[in-house]
Order: sequence, then C-alpha cells, then structure tokens
Amino acid sequence: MINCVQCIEYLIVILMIVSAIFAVEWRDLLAAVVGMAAVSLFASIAFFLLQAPDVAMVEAAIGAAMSAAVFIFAIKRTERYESEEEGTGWWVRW
Amino acid sequence: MISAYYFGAISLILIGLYAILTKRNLLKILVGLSIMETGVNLLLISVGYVSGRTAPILTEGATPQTAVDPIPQALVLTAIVIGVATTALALTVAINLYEKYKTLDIEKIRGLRG
Amino acid sequence: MINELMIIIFAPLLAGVLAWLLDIKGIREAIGVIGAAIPLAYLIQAYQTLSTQPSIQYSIALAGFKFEFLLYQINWIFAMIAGVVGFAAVLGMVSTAKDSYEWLFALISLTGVLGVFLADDLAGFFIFWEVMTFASFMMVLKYNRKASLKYFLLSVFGAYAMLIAIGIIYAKVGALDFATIQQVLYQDAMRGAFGTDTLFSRNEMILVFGLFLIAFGVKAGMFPLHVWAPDAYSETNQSYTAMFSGVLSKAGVYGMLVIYILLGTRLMYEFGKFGAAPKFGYIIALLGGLTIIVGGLLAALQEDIRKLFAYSSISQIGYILVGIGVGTALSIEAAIYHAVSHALFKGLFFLIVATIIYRTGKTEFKDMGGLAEKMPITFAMAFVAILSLAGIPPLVGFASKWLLFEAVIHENMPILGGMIFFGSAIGFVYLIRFTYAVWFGQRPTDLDDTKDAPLPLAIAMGILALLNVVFGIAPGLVAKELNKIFGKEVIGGTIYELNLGFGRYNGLLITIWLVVGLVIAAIIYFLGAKVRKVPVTDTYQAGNPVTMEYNLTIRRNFFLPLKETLAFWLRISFDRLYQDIGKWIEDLAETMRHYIYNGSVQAYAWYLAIVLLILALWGV
Amino acid sequence: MVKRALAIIIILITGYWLANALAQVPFGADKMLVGKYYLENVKEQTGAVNAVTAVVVNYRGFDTLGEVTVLFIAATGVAALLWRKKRERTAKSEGSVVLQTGSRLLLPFIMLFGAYIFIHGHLTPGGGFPGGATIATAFLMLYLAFREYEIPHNVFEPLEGLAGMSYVIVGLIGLAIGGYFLFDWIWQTWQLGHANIGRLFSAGFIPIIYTLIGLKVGTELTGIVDNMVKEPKEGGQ
Amino acid sequence: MNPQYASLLIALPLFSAFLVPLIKRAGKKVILPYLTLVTLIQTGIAAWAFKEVYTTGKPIIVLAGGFQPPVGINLYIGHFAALFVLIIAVVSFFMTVFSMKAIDVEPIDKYAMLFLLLMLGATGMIATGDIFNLFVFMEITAISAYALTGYNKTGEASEAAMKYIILGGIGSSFFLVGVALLYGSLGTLNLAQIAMLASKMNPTVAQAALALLVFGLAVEAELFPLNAWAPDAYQASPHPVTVMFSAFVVKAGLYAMVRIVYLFKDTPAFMGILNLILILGTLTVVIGELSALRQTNVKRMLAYSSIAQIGLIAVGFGVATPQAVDAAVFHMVNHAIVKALMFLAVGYVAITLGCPCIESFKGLGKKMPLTAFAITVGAISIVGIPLFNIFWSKFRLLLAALQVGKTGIVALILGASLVEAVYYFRLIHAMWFEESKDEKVEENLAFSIIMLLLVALIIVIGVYPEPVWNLVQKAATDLYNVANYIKNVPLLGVSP
Repeated sequence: MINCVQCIEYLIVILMIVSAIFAVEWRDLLAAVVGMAAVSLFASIAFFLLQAPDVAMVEAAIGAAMSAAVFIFAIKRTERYESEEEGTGWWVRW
Repeated sequence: MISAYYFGAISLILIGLYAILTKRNLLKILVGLSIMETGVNLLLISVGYVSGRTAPILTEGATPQTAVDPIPQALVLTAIVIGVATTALALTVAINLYEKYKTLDIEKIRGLRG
Repeated sequence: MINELMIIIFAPLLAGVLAWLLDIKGIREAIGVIGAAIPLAYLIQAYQTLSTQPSIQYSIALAGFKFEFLLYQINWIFAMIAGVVGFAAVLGMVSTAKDSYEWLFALISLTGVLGVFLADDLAGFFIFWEVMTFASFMMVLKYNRKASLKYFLLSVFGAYAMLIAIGIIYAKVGALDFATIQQVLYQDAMRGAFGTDTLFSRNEMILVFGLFLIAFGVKAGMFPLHVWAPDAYSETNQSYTAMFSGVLSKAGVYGMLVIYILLGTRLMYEFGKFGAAPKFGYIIALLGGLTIIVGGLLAALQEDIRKLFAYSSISQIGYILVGIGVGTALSIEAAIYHAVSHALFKGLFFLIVATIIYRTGKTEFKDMGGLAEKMPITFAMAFVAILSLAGIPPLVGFASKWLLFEAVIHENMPILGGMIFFGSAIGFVYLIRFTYAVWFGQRPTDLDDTKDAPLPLAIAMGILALLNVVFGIAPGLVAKELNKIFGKEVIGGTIYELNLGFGRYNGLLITIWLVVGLVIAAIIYFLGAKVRKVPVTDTYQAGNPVTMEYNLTIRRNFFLPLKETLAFWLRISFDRLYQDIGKWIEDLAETMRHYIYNGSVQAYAWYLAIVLLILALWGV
Repeated sequence: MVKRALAIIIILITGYWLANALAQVPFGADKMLVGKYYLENVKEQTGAVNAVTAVVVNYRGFDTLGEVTVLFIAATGVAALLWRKKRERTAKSEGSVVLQTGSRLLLPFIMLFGAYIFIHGHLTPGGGFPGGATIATAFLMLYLAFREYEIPHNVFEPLEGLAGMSYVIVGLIGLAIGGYFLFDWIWQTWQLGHANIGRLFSAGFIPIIYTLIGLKVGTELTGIVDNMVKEPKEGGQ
Repeated sequence: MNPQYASLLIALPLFSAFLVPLIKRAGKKVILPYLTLVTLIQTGIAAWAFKEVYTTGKPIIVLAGGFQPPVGINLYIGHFAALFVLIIAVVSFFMTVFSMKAIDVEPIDKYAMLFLLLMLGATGMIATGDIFNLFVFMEITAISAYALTGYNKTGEASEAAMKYIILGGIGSSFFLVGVALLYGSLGTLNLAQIAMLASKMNPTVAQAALALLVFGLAVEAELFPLNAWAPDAYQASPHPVTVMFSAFVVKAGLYAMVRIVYLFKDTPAFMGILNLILILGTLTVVIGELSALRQTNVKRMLAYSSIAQIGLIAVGFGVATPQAVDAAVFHMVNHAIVKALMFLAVGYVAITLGCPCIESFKGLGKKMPLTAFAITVGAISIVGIPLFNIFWSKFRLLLAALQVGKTGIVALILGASLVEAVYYFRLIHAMWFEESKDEKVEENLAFSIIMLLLVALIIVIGVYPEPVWNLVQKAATDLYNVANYIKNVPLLGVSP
C-alpha cells in the first residue's frame, strides 16, 4: 500500500538523487553548487519528515545556505566552468 | 528490501564518491565530498528514526514513549557543522591552488610526487 | 651485580666511548689500549677459574629478556683469540688510527665479538652480533661507502636470516637460552628416533639450518657469500683489519659450532650421515672447500696487498669450515686449532700490511720492492707469518693444517682432502708474490727513506709472531685446551708432540732439526760457498720483447696467464650478481614509487575506493 | 570512459555491501538504548524540553565543545590560508537598490530572529548553530549589497575568542563547583528555574551556552565569508 | 586532588587557543612565548595525570557534565593515554620552542591557535572513551592539520593540503557511516559498552561497521594505500608541524584504530580485520621503505621512513598477541622520540641552509656538527642497531610476530629494513665523509639542548630499557585487555 506520506518520501528521495546527479554532472560549477544546495534542501525536508526539526534547520541554514555561499565565493575567485577535456585516466597516462 | 531513506542516503554517498573518483575539477570533487557528507547525515538520522513517533521535543502531548531517538540528531548537528568547516577550508585551499597553478584540474596539480 | 664476564664484554665499549668523548690525543690511545687489555687480563685469569669449575655464568634481565652469559672451554678459546688478536690490533691502531671515531667503533666491535662468544642465549647472541656488525661497518664506512654498504647489507641480511631462524626456534621451544634449546631439540631428535611426531617438521629444520648457514656463512666469508670481504677488509684501517679478519670472521666460525651445539643431534637425525660426516655438516664442508679454492685463486690474481690478504683470509676460513663440517671430534678440534692459528698469522699479516702502508703509503705491488733492507723488523715478522700461513713447520700454521688434513683424510673424504691440498698449493702461489714483490728485488727510489715499524705496531706484531712460534714449537699447548672441549684425549701426545694414533708431529723435534739444518747451512755458507753479489738492476730478458701490456714481472700481472686460463670462471661473479640484484631493486623502487605516489589525488582516491572494494568483497 | 565504468562497478559493489549491512538495521524500529534514558530523564536532569538540545549541550557537551572548536579551526584556517599583506574587496558593482534597502531594513530583524533561535534552543527546534548561521546570513547580505562593506574586525575577532573562552569558563566553573567539567551548575547545584520547565528561564546553562555558541558561530561564519570575499591586492602578495 | 581535573588537558589548550585573539593585541612578539607557556602548563598537567595513573594503577575517568557513561561522554585516561598525553605535551613543548625560529610566515597568531588545537585534537583522540567524540576529536586534529599543512601558502603546501583534505574527507565520511551502523545495531556510542555488547551484534553489521571504522581511521593512521597524502603533507608543512604529525598525530589515529578493533575481539570479523591490518601494515613497511630509497629531499625521505615505521607498529597490533602489543606500543614511544629528533634536526638544517635537499647535508658534519650528530644517532637508531632504543622494540616486535608463525611477513619487513639501512647510511656518509665548501654555522643553543636531550633519551633507553619497558607494558595491557577496560569504565546500568 502506498499512502501519501510514502509518496512524498519517495518523491523527496528521488528528487534528492536526481539533483545530486545533476550537481555532479553539470559542467557549470555554479549550477552544480545550486544542485548541491538543492540536495541539502531536500535532505533538510527529509530530516523534517524523519522527525528531526533541529537538524532540518541546521541543514537548511548551514548545510545549504552557508556552504553554497562559500562555494559561490570560491567559484568567483577561481573559474566557473569545468574544462571540457576528458582525460584518458590516470592508469594510462602518468 | 531497505527503506527509501536508506536507499537515498547510500545513493548520495556513492554519487559523491563517484564524483571524487571521476571528476577532474577540484571544485567538483569538493561538491562530491559535500554530497557524501549530506548522505551520511541522512543515514544517521534514518537510523535513529522510529516509525510513528514524533520529534523529541517533550512539550505537552509528547511523552518519552512517543519520541524518536535524540542522539543521532545531536550527532548529525555536529556532523553538519564539521562538514561545513571542512568544505570551507577545502575551498580556501582551492583558491590558493588556483592562485599558484592557475587551474583547478587536479591532473595538472601534481607538483608533489614520487 | 658486576661480574667478570660483564667486565670482559663491556670494558672495550666503555673505553671506546670514553676515548671518543675525551678525544685528546695520547689519552684516548691509552684508554683504548687499556680497554682492550682488560678483557684479555680477565680472560687469562678466568683460565684459573675454569680449571676448578666447568663454567662462569652471568645473567641479566633487560627489556623482558633474560640475557645469559656463560664462559666455558669452547668459547674461552674463542674469546682468547679475540682478546689476544684484538689487543694486538688495538696496539697497532695506536700508530695508524687517525681520530677518535676509529677508536670508538673498533672497541665497540671488540665488545660485540666478545659478547657473541660469551652469550649463552640467542637474543644476546643476536644483539652482540648486530653490535659487532654495525661497529665494523662504521669502520669501513669512513673509508669507502660502497664497500661498507656491501658489507653491511650482506651482514645484516645474514643477521636477519639468523633472526628469523631464532624466531622459528623461539616459537616452537618458547625459550632462547642455549641449554633449553639444546635439550628440547635433543629430545625432539629422540622423539623422532622413536617414531613419534616431532616438534619441528623436516622443512622447518631445513629452513632453520639454511638460515643459520647464511647468517654465519656471511660473517665467515663463506663462498658464495664472501663478496663483501675483499672490499671491506681492504677498505679500512689495516690495523683494525687484523681484528676484522682475525677475530670477527671467527664469529661466523663460532656460529657454525653453535649450529652443532644446538641443532646437531636434531639435524643429524633428520638428514642422516654422509660417510663419517653428518650430511648437513658435509654441506658446510663442501662450501668451505669451495671457499678455499675460490679465495686462493682470487688471492693469486690480486695486484693490491690488502686485497691479496683479504682473499687469502677467505681461503683460510674455508679450511676451518671444512674442519667443522666434517664433524668428527678430531676435525672440529683441528678446525678450532686452525681458527687459532689463522687468527694469529692473519692478524700478524694485516699488521704487517698496516705497517707497510703506514710507512710507505702504497698498497700495490707495482709500487714496492726491496723493503726487507729498510724494514728489517717488519720483515722478520713477515717471515714468520709467511711460513706460518704456508704451513711450514715449525710454525703454528703447519700444526693446524696438518691436523686438519689428517682429520679429513682419516675419514676418507678425498674431495675435501683434495680441496685442502689445492688450497695449500695455491697458498704458496700467492705468498711467493708477497714475499718477493714487497721485500726483495728492486726498490723504487721513492721508498729509499722508509723507516721501520713504529713501536706500538712492532710490539703488536711481536706478540702475534711470538705466539705463532710458540704454538708451533709446542702445539700440545693448544691441543691440551682443545681436548678439554670433549673431555677426552682426541689429540694425544705431549706438549711438543701431537699424536693421533695414525700419525704424529713433533714441533720441538722439527725445530731442532731445522735449527741444526740452518746451522749446517750457515757453516757451509761461511766456510766457502761462493756467492756472487749482483746489483738488483742486473736482470736479463730472453725471447720475446716485453711490451707494457704483457709485462709479467713479479710486481705486475705476475699471474696473468692464470687469469687468462680462468677467464671463463672469473666471469661468473657473485659480486656482480648481488650488485645487479641491488640495482634492480633500486630501479624497481624508483619506478614503483613514481607509479604509486604519482601525485594525482584522484589516483589516491582510487586507492581508497579499491580498499573499500576489497572490504566490500570480503563482507559480501 | 573506462574510469567511469570502473567507478560505477566499484560503487555498485560497495553500495550493495552497505545496503546488505543496513538491511540488518531495520528502518523505523526502536533501537534506543541510551536514547531512552535521555528521553525519560531529560526534564529533571537538564530542565530542557527539547531533548536534542539537552543531548547536545548537556549529555554530550564534549562533542559540542569540539564542534565549536572545529568551526573555530575552520575560520582560523581560512583566515590563515587567505592571509595576504594587503587585501581588498573587488565587487564589480553594488547590489541593486532593492537589495541594499532590503538588507538594511531586514538586518536587525534577521539578527533578532537569530537571537531568538538560539535563546529558545532548549524549547523549540533550533539552537546556537542555526541561530549563528542566521546572523551570519545577515552579514552575508550586507556583503552582497555593498561593495565597500567590511565587518568591524576588531570587534568580531575578540568576540569570537571571548565567546569560546566563556564556553570553556562555564565548563570550568562546573568543574570548580560540581567537580565535573561542563557540569550544569546552574541547574544541578543552584537549582535555578526548576519551577518553570518549558519556559524560557529554565534548563540551567543551556541558554547561556547556546547564546555563546550562537555568537561564536555567527562571528566565525561571518569571518569565513569575509575572508573569502576579499581578494589580494595586486602586488600585495 | 580531584582526578576530574584531568579534564584540564582538554580545557586548557582550548581556552588558550580562544585567548590568542586577545593576546594578539599585546603584540605579535608575545604569541610564541605565550604558546610555549601554555604547552609547558599542559606538560605539567599531563605529568600530573601520568603520575596519578601510574602511582594508583587506576585509570582516571573524566566524566563530562557529571553524567555517568554511557549517558555522558567520558575521557578514559588509562596507562596508555596517560603516557601518550605526556608525550604529546612534551613534543608540543619542544615544537613551540622550535617554532620560534622555524615559523616566519604570517599570520603567526593563527598558527598558534591551530598548533594548540592540533595538540588538543590528538590528546582528545587518545583520551576519549566515546566513539562519536573520537570522530569529533579526529576532525579537530584533521582540520587543524589540513590548515597547518597549507600554512606556508606555497603551491606545494596548498597541493598537499588539498590531497589531505580530500582523502581525509572520504575517510571520515565512511567512518561516520560505520558509526551509524554501530549505533543502529547497539544503540550506544560508549566504547566500553560497545565492547560489552559487541559479541551479541549481528555479524554482518559488525563486519561492515568494523571495516568502515578501520577504513576511516586507517587514512589517519597512514596505512598503505590510504597514506598517499602523507609524504606530501609531511614535506610541505612547516617543520614543527611535520614533527607533530610524525610524533603523535598519526599515532593517535593508529591508537584509535587499534582500540576500536580490539573492542570487537569476540566478533567473527575480528580475525579478518587483524589480517587486513597485518597485510596493510606489511605493505606499508615495504612500500614506504622502497619509496624512501632514492629520495633527494631528506624531509620526504624521512616522511616515507616514518610511514614505514608506522606500518611496523601496525603489524605489531595486527599480530595482536600480548607480546606483540607490548612491542608495538614500545615502538610507538621510541618512534615518537626518534622521529621528533630527526624531523627537528632536518627542519633545523632546512631553515639554516635553505632547503632539506641532500645537497645541504653534504659535509654537514663540518657545518653543523651537533645537528649532524643528532641525525646520525637518530638514523642509527631507526635502522635498528643495538644499544639504541628502536632496536629493542623492533626486535621484540619481530620475535612476537615470528612466535605466531608470521615468518613471511617478518622476512618482508626485514628486507625492507635492509633498504632502510641503505638510505640512512648513505645520508650518514654524505654528512660526515663528503666534502662541502660551506662555512661552519653557529648552532642555536635551545635546539642543541633539545636535540641532545632526545639523543640522550635514545641512548639511555637503548642501553637500559627497563624503566620505559615497564611503563610500556602497563600501557599495552591497558590497550590489549579489553575486559579490564570495560570494568574500569563505570557504566550506568542502562543496559538490559
């Protein structure tokens, strides 16, 4: 039986995973950071659903907001795009 | 069959690990680490969850018998802060590296070897 | 708490440290000599004690070990070798040592070797073995890095082999002292003989024996582990080499005896006998025989005095190993006898070499000649040493070689006998060069104002030469002590006579004959032999014109034809093999570290992932 | 591509292993051992209603002290690694008017909100960490809005140190009074506020410590932001 | 005196670190003397705790907040912890003195804070009795180590820090997963209680949890192949910090790993994990020594050597007989002394002559005789020559390993020791018997005293190991005897 709460659970988990994959795969680092923040936010909702409001708050405030902010500052001081070249891998070319 | 949260948590950890193993951009790797940490936190909280109980805030209506385990929550509180601290420091190092090497490609940052 | 054994062992160490710390010229020499004299004095004193009681014991608990020291007949003899030759070498060092560094390590190595001889448990044995190795290594390191590392690596390789063997024994027996191990292994052999399960399996016995063989073989300079010896013996203070070759190599010999003492019965049970010799002993003997031949041949081909004696030393140790390997009471006594005489004459030789180098600064034959006139005392010493090494009565070298020969032949071992015989022959071959090229013949002009040996060296040489003569004339002195080992008359006879039942040798008689012969010769000489005095430059050439490439004088490439004959065999060099292995390992290490620590953090992350994978696979 | 495939294989196997192990830790089941004790005794032992807060500040006070330290290290580390002789802000443009006015207007409210969060930590969800982060957000907005803005360093740095020191001192007072480090002397020795569990003035030193933590976290996060924003001046290496 | 005052071991460095921003106002010159003072007081406290533990024979249990474990967190300052906390404090004290000359990169006040917190973290890791608290202290150690690694702000330093952060981050994440599994199946975090309940644990979970915990800690403990960050970090961090890494930070990680592994003595996974540690330890020794062989940077060479020694200690713990653990703990102490000396001396050479490359060491015996002498003694000791301290522990360790029939492993280790001898003796030869044109350098008195002190310690332990050996045996028993550990922690009766 799938009730509504479970629907939300599944939805959140799926969203979380999808945004994590996006965060990893997007070449625009800014977008990736946003994806990462989204993961944190969904996790925060999940925490809430898991009856952990304290953690949810901390995750939202620190895990999502602050770390995204720090990431963005770092991107600003370095570079925004992951370079395109795909290496052959460390075991081929030392 | 494991629960959705366990699945999600493990997936996050592994996606983070995947990023570390395959991405060459330093910031991307740090994003991976960050996602990994989120996954671990989610795992800890899910371990402490007890079905059908409420948050461990013992105001009216909530008794010790109807609250979830507070310990994992306290642990995760700590873990999150530690995670952010690590991330911040790592990003600082990344900034320094970019200043010195003019790149974030870890395949090119290989001054120390052998 | 303070026991004479303690003093014997640690007096040189303390003296060495003191000499090194004070570092005042004059005082450090005095301290060093005193430090070497104290053990000798105590050892001589211990002779008295040993005649009333079987042994002197001392034990100390340290770091969870109980170290046992025991002085009894066998190791008293060895310790005496160390004491006498060590003292002589230290006296020699008074002249040749340049700084306190050498005093420190020379004396530490004396401590080490004394500790090895006196230790009665494997832990102590190993520790002093390491001390000895390390100290002698430091002596070489100062002169030559490559030689010293070769020496150290092989020695420590041997020491570690010994450690593993000790560990295997310890794991089974649960004790480290000789008495318990001997007893347990003896019982084990008995158990095997009665067909019950033994403590050690056959493979373990092979392993233990092999490891010990490597360990002691390295130190003794046994073929094919001898490659360090020529370099190490020649690349250090030559006074010290007297001790190095005379005493430290005896530690390896002593180790072989320890194999007999501890494992003998068990090994004999496991592998059986080959003729009269135990099979395991025969391996030692055979390797010893090869050592004689290889050492002797290579000694003949050397152009450097130090190298010549280094190889000669290897060759002589081969005799001792043969004696030990044959494993009868007589052969073991003969081997120990030869250990004594080798220490005496080889110590003397190296002191002579030290004197020559000290006075001339030259080491190669081509730069020398005619020194007999300039250094008469040294020459007299050399004369004794040469006769002794060559095995000419009435010197100690003859007595021991004769015993050894008799012991081997008596057991019907023609191969070993042949090897010994060959070794003696080749001994003449290289000695003739030393005799002529250094002392006689044309003297290079730059050696014209060479002085004779300095006093300390002269005294040191005198001590050893005297003993060479005394033990040669009165071989029974040594034989008496050797008989005490087995507690029966293995070598019969009186002080002047050795009587084996199937052969005898009377040192005094021969001396008398010799003296009589010499007197007659002198009379003839003085009465009218016509001696024509020729200038040393008066040499003649016949046949082919001489080119520099093929100029075979006694001083230069004298045995080149021999070398050419042996060319095929000389290409097989264990030295080069070991060097190749070393280089190969270094290259491997180089490549490996560049591959493993390749600088990419992603690769490092992969290592983590792989470990994780292994953990996961183990879990699933 | 090989790398990716290998990575995925490794990850799947590891994941299977973890999942296998986690399957033995049933989700949603009551696995409490120590946790039960906390829930049952939290009110009389600490006076806090929010059990998480009690655990964080009281029962597992060492962890929290360590946690604050970790953040402190991060802030220090960031400052140490980004230290240059001369630095300045290099924002290209000011924030929009809306942002500027908004942040100016909102600043006191956000800070008040942060303060509320950490003061009421023992009653409601929240506490020092989110409270501190909220305060830091306020300053973050100021940084975004104004090109020239800088926090008053000579206030923030000592404040950061002082807050930490006070935390340790509170713990040391506990050691002096109660005989244990981080002992809740206000609640257990002085027994203040036992009457009003569930209201603001209760729960012993939890509000004090959470305030300190809030201040500390706020200043530290702000410090991190400040250090990240400023870039080295040309030639000022 | 109230044994609870041992909590000052944690409180003092923390308080002093927080005080630094205020001290800074009095001027930059004050900071390093202040640091020295603090570590001196810390040494005093540690000495007191040490004396207390070894005279009463009972561990000090510090209860945070007055709650009995497992409700509250406890610090367990047993024989092992007391010994090591003292070592940490003493080494830190020496390093503060060293820092006065070695650190010239700004900002010095941040350096002081990070330094104190690194010391704090290692102390906490060794003292704590709670697994999550262990994680927190591990992170304190790790994060301050990251920051200190990158402190020089050169490209190399940043690179090393980056590697350390990424690998350490992965490690600590998985450690936390292990904690989650452990908590999920036992419901407690107290180490003593975990040990008590471990045998009842589901074997699958126990295996996974233990494996993950070991994985996480092995990164800190520098076991191959999880140690790839280590040589870089050792090479690039400021010299005093390198000393601290080698002398106690890595040992704290190793200790934590071993402590946790031994708690699981009764689980089926125990033997497997021990074998894993054994294999990893052996690999660490072999590869560490081989990598050190042709290094031209002496500091990096020492780093590899240090890693190899750690591997040796791990082998001792992996053998896990009482004798082996005794020997391993002894080796830990000896290695701390020797490597402190070595890195100190090499760092001193590097700051005096410009770089820690082998060229600086040519003819060092003429240029800086005392330093060269100290390095020589250290090198001889590490190679394992009798009459120097490491010989005893190495010898005992190998005998203990042989006793349980690990002949192959011992043979490999001994082979690696040969390699070690080669590069150390090359160094010695370069120092004393090679020529160099440079002038003699005036050696700093304070460093000379420290180095001579350590040299004296090496030789004294080498000649007469008895007192230290007795201490070490007690410490090792504390580590090995888990039943006693459980008994010593006053657990509240919350368990069923």
